[in-house]
Amino acid sequence: MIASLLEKMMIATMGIFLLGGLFSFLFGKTGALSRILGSWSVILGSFLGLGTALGFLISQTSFTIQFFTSLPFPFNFSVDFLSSFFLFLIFLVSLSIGLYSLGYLVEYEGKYHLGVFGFKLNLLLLSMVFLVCSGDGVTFLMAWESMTLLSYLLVSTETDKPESVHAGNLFLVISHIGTAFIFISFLALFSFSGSMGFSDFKSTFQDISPFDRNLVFICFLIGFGTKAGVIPFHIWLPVAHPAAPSNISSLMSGIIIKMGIYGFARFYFDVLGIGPAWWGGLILFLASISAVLGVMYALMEHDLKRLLAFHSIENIGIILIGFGTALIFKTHGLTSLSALAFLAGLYHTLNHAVFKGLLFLGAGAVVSAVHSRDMEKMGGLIKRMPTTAFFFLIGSLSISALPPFNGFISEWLIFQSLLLSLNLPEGMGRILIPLSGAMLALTGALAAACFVKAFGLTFLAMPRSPQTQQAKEAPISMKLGMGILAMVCLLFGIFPGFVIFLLDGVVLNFMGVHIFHEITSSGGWMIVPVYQGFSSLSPGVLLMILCSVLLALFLIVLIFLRDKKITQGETWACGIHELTPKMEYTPTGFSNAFRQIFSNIYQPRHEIKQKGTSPPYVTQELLYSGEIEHLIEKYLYKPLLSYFLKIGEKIKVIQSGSIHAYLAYLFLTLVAGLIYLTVSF
Amino acid sequence: MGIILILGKMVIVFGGAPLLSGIIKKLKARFQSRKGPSLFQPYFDLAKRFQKDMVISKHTSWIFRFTPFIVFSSMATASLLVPVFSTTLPLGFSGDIIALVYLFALARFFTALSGLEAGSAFGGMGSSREMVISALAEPAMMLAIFSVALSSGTISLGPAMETLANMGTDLVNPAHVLAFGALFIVAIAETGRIPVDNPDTHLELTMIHEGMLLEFSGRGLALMEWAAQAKQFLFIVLLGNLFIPIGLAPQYDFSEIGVPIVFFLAKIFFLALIISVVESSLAKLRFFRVPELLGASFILSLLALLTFYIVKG
Amino acid sequence: MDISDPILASKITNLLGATILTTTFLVVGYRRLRACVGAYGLHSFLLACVAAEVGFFTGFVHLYIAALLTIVIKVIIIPRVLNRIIERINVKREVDLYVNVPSSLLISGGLAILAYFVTQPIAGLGSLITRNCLAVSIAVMLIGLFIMITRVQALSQIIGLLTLENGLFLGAIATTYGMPLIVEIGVFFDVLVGVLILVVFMNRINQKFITLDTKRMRQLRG
Amino acid sequence: MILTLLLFSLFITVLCGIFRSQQKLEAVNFLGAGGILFLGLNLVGEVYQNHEISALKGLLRVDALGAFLVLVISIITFTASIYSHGYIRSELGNGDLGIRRMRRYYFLLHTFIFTILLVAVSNNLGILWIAIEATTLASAGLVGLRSEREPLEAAWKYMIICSVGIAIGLFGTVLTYYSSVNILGESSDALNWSTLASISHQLDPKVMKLAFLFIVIGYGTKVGLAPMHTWLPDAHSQAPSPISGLLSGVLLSCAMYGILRFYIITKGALGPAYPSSLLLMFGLASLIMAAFFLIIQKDFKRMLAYSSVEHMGIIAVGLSFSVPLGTYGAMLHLFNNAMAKSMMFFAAGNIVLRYGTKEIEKVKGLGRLMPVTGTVFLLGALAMTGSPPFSLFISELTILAAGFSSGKMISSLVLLFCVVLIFASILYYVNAMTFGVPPSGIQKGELSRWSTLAMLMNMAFVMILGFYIPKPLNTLINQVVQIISGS
Repeated sequence: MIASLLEKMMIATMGIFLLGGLFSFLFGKTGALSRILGSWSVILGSFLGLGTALGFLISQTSFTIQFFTSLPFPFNFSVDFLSSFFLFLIFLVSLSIGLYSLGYLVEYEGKYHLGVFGFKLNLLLLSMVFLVCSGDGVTFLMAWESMTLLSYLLVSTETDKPESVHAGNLFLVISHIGTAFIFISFLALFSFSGSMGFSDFKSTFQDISPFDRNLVFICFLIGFGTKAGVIPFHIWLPVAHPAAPSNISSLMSGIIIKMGIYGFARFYFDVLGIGPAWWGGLILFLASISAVLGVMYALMEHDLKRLLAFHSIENIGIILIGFGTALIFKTHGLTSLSALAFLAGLYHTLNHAVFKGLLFLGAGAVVSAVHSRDMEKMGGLIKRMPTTAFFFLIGSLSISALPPFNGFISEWLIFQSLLLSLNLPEGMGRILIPLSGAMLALTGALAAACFVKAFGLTFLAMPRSPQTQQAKEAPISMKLGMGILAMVCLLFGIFPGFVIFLLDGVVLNFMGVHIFHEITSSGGWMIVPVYQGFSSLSPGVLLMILCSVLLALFLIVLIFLRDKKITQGETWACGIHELTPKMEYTPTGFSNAFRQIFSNIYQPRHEIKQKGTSPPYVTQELLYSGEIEHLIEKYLYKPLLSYFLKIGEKIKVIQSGSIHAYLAYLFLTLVAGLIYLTVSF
Repeated sequence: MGIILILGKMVIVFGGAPLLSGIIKKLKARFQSRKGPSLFQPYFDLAKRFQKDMVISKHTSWIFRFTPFIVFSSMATASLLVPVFSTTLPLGFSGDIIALVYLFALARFFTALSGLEAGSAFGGMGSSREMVISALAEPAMMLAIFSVALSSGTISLGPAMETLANMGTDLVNPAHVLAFGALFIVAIAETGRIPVDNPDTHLELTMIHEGMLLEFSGRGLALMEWAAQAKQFLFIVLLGNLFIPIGLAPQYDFSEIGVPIVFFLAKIFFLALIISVVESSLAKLRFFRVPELLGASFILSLLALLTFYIVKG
Repeated sequence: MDISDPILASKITNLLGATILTTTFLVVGYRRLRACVGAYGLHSFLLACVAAEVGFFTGFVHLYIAALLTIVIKVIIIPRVLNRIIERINVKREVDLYVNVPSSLLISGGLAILAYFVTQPIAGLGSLITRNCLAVSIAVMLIGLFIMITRVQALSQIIGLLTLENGLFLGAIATTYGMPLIVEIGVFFDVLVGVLILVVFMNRINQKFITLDTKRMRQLRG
Repeated sequence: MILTLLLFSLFITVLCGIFRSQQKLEAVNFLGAGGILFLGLNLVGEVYQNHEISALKGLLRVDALGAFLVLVISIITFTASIYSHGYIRSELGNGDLGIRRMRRYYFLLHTFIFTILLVAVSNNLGILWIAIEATTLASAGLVGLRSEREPLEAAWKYMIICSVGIAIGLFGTVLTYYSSVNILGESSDALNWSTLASISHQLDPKVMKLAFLFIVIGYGTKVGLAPMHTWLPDAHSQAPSPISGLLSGVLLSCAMYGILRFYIITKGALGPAYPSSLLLMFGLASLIMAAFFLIIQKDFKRMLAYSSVEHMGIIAVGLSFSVPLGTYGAMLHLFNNAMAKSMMFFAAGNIVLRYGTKEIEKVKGLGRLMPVTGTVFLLGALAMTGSPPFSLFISELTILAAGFSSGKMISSLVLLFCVVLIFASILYYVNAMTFGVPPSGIQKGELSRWSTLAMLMNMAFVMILGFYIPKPLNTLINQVVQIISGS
């Protein structure tokens, strides 16, 4: 009964996306109509879908349909717990993105074809629904690649900007290479199971030879890692995410890279069964690297959106730290610990979707107000766009994992699962896990630093450029979009029980552990990771204390210190009368200390140009310009590319245009064949 | 009952914190063969600042006004997670050492933001460097926590200290000592003391914590400083009770509260002594040398971890 | 003597085959285009002889027809056409070959040997009076192709192609006393049309490139 | 039925030869397109019901395989003729093409179509050869239609190399005949494919080995298998775009069909091992060759041509796996490639006429200038490089699945590697062409509704077959697979 209802709702949701896309395509080329149609279909679809996903998760139902059976491989559409959870994630973010787009896309009217934009946006969501609900390899690949193509088209929306065109291309190519690896895994699995269905993969996987298993594992790692932006497969991410329109950036960083995580969750925890310990170890290693390097590069950025993009890499790293630990525990048979780590990873996935979505929306609002992504030009925006600033602050607090927001809970959980590695019987894990714990700690602190920078230098103090002076607050719909996510950030931070409850089913049917009962007590108000008395957390209580102290302080101030007056004054600037923006600390300045300390990672280069009349020591103007080196690109990708190009150049001589040469090839082939035959006879 | 305990705890922490810094000042003065200010000077300062009006930079926003409160209250919250006399905490369940670390981080975050608020270079540099140091301290601290977790089997502070206390002489093992060293360095860095930062300086170009507080005045400044002292107090207590976990009362029992208090004061004094010795015998490090110090602490905690496994086999 | 004696027949065939091979070497050897065309004419004529001879001994009528067609098309029409071209264009002889004549001859010899070895295992099949010609035909084909590679003049490339086709035709006779008639006719038709089209192209090339030197045609690369 | 089709096509050709005026020729062109489509589909339907039909005492015969080819031919010729209408008109419009050339164009076009049809329906391998040679002759005229240097050069190379190749192919045919004559004796049907297939197991293996070598090299030249592919990029890039479409879409398929026929016989004579390995070698060679030449392409029509080389390679590899799944994939791929490739060439034709260049650098902002063509070109490129959700993905998937499950891991991986490399390079260029700011002074808008229509018709196939293969087509392909895998 309920199941069939949910099924109908599901189909209705997809119908809305499809129709909404078509309508926005058909009605109105560039005008407001298509903008409204496109956005509203996203809103409605997401709203309905959100309900559906919640329904699935709470009623713990699932279903499967087959269609297009005339193809060599029939399509399977099946919704299980993991699918429902990711549907929940997708729709939660897309809902607010829809609201946001309503106002955001106004500036695109007339410039770009909004009808097509809406079409692509809706279809993108549809493809993601198909992706998380696909029950076999072919459907998966279809949805996967459609998603890639559509997001590629969306990234290069601003076709007149070379940057976004290049970004789109890079994104497409790298993702496709990633897809090829997933493809290999599927084919390898297919060659044993004789079918593309995931369930058949699962049932036959244990009989596969270790070599092929490892092949499958590695290929999945590369494939999904590319989509998720795991270092060293990440290079497209910091290029593509900033180049896209901000609502799309938010979509990509919030949702699309999570599809890689979905792949990991689906295959490493369900299909591939239990693997050797080094699987988890490898993932843990890459994850730690991604986390640290991601945030380090983020710290060096003063392009607001690129900064956020690098943070996506970092957070993917954090998520995968959880997953890697889970795999290690799984190998050693510590099921409930593994479940804990897995849960932590998924929790962080959800959180990252929410706050990164929020942050990108905020950044979008700022960028479209300031008409620049360069933080050097910003500052003082908190006075001009207070609401945006407030929401961005909440986002920053969440991503820096500060209580009482959601990021804190998931990172806390991940720390718990790392610390509980003391239960590991033996093996590398016992050293590797603490080390990645240290990495994670470093990451957390750097993230905080980075968001002090991001928020402080964007919103506080004085504006550093005239166009920032004229910045206007975002329209209501955009505020609403951000507001929802900000709210969610807080809620997921205070009521972890709810999220854990949602995830209960997922963990249950992958690991057979009732995680909700395992790690929560007093009705979800308190988290007690697996072992009683190891540690416990009750964010609600913490918040209560915090708030009551705050309240007390306010009361004290109101009652006893009412008479003390507060006067506004000029900032003390070593005696200079008026403080000018030139004297402010800049993003570059803020990150300088880090650049110095980690110089062997950044390999910073800078030059200082002196514009002065003769004699040279009379200086009118100093120009500072610096850049850092991205190691992976420098040492991995550039050489590879040039290598292939070289081969291409070399091979050109074959097609030299001389007919004699061509005939000679023919002749030689023939002669060679004849000789071969005479020998073989 | 619970409420009283909670309030009592806060009173102890925030009441004791200025005294502690007073003690350290006094000891330092003695080492420098000065008479030095009275032990209670910090209280007078606080009182004076609460009396004064506030002057706030016109570039600041609500965050600047809000910061002292959030910093103070996060310290207050943190104080409830740290056992002082007794290993049973009324609200101990609500968080563990990780939560503690992140409450400090919350305070730091806002402090750094308010450092940037006024737009002066001092504040900017202060917050930048504060974040750097915390970032470098964090990994060492985490590994130290790991080794604590390993030796005690838990990371909620109450139980941890209890188990450690019950270990008796087993506690005297290399892992424990190394971890102590590591965490001590971290504490110095976190509380902004020499050789990392100089708490008694103003308007020195290299100041870090003071740099961020530069624009505060009146009650704002008072709250910030008070919170800073509380943080220092908490760290000292943490060190004392984790690594010298003797004389901690298993649960609150006012009849025999005496012993714990005595032990407690002894520990505090001892650590204060160490700090003042360090402060008066070392010069402040160049900022870009600080990483080496914290690196050393990281290595110490890593060794602690390894030795633990080696000893445990 | 008994004219239907297979031994005699195969002797004659072999003799003719040998001559054909030698004529092919003539084509390789000559540098003067006219001479090449002449050699080709002779080549085709001998081919016709083989066809007729085999037809005579086996009594397959369609071989006579084939022989007739060969005479008409390959001995009369095509050489005429080619010669007219040679008169039109200013080039009279192959100036620079990719491989000089002596070594070409040697290589051609090598090809002939290869052909012989290739056909050894299969020539045993059946007891046709012409079976040894199979080797000859393959040799001629390879040599024809070789000519096309070494010669730079468009015209001599056509000659090479035609030689190759002769080898093919010889092969058809050698193995199976010729293809079914309709196929034969079709093939002849194709060859004729093909040559005509090539000639047309040659004229246009001569207009556009002011030469028939195929080394010059190298715009299209990569 | 067969004869009707052939005679109709011949009749159209004759009409094209007779008529002089543009209107009449265009009318005839449409008539021919429609008629061939109609009759072709009828023929396919008939074969679909009663598995094979033959005419002229078995000289002509159409079984599922032939019908499949006829299907491809009639669809592509239809769209190509429609496209030609728009294309030729606009060429006449901007004076690139005189009225005389237009006459020659239509005449040769329909001759070409006739010869292609002949290939598909001929049962006698000799006739098959003649037909294929005839296609060369007809299409060479079309390639060299514009008498400038490049087209002439291309046509010359095309003529010479393909004639040589075909001649070698004929020798293969002769040898086949030889081996069959030894069993059947001198009889006209000793060269009929149906007879040969039925007695294939008795044929002398050695002769067949030699024969198949000659066939693969000979017809392979026409298919464009490396290293005999050298003529292909020249011819396909220099021909008028509708013709390029036909060449890439249909002609290559026809040549491949020729190989297939012999492949079946050879497999019967000496098992799959030897012919498969030959096909595999040449297939992989083509793939690799195409992959590396695509990296450094500067001319987008050549790019498409090389992509054809690639796809023929894929088909060959698919066949070489010699398992039903692989064969199915290969056949499906043949169909899809025909659709996608002709579509791409049509789009390319529009671009050439609008921008007046074949150079990739000079084309920018296609999506803005010609929205439909731009979209088609981009999506087509994606489809052509085998990315979901387009039809070629399904066929490549099938082929690869066959490869993996038949244990040909390495060659499958090589195939996949090449495909990905090709995707990267092609999309790099196509992306640059589609987006960006268009060069100034080029008028906006599509070329003509005819050319757009033609592209969209192919697009429909490419799109739909990615999700859904109609039951009849599916069964037809399965019949083909049965014929090829000889069960």
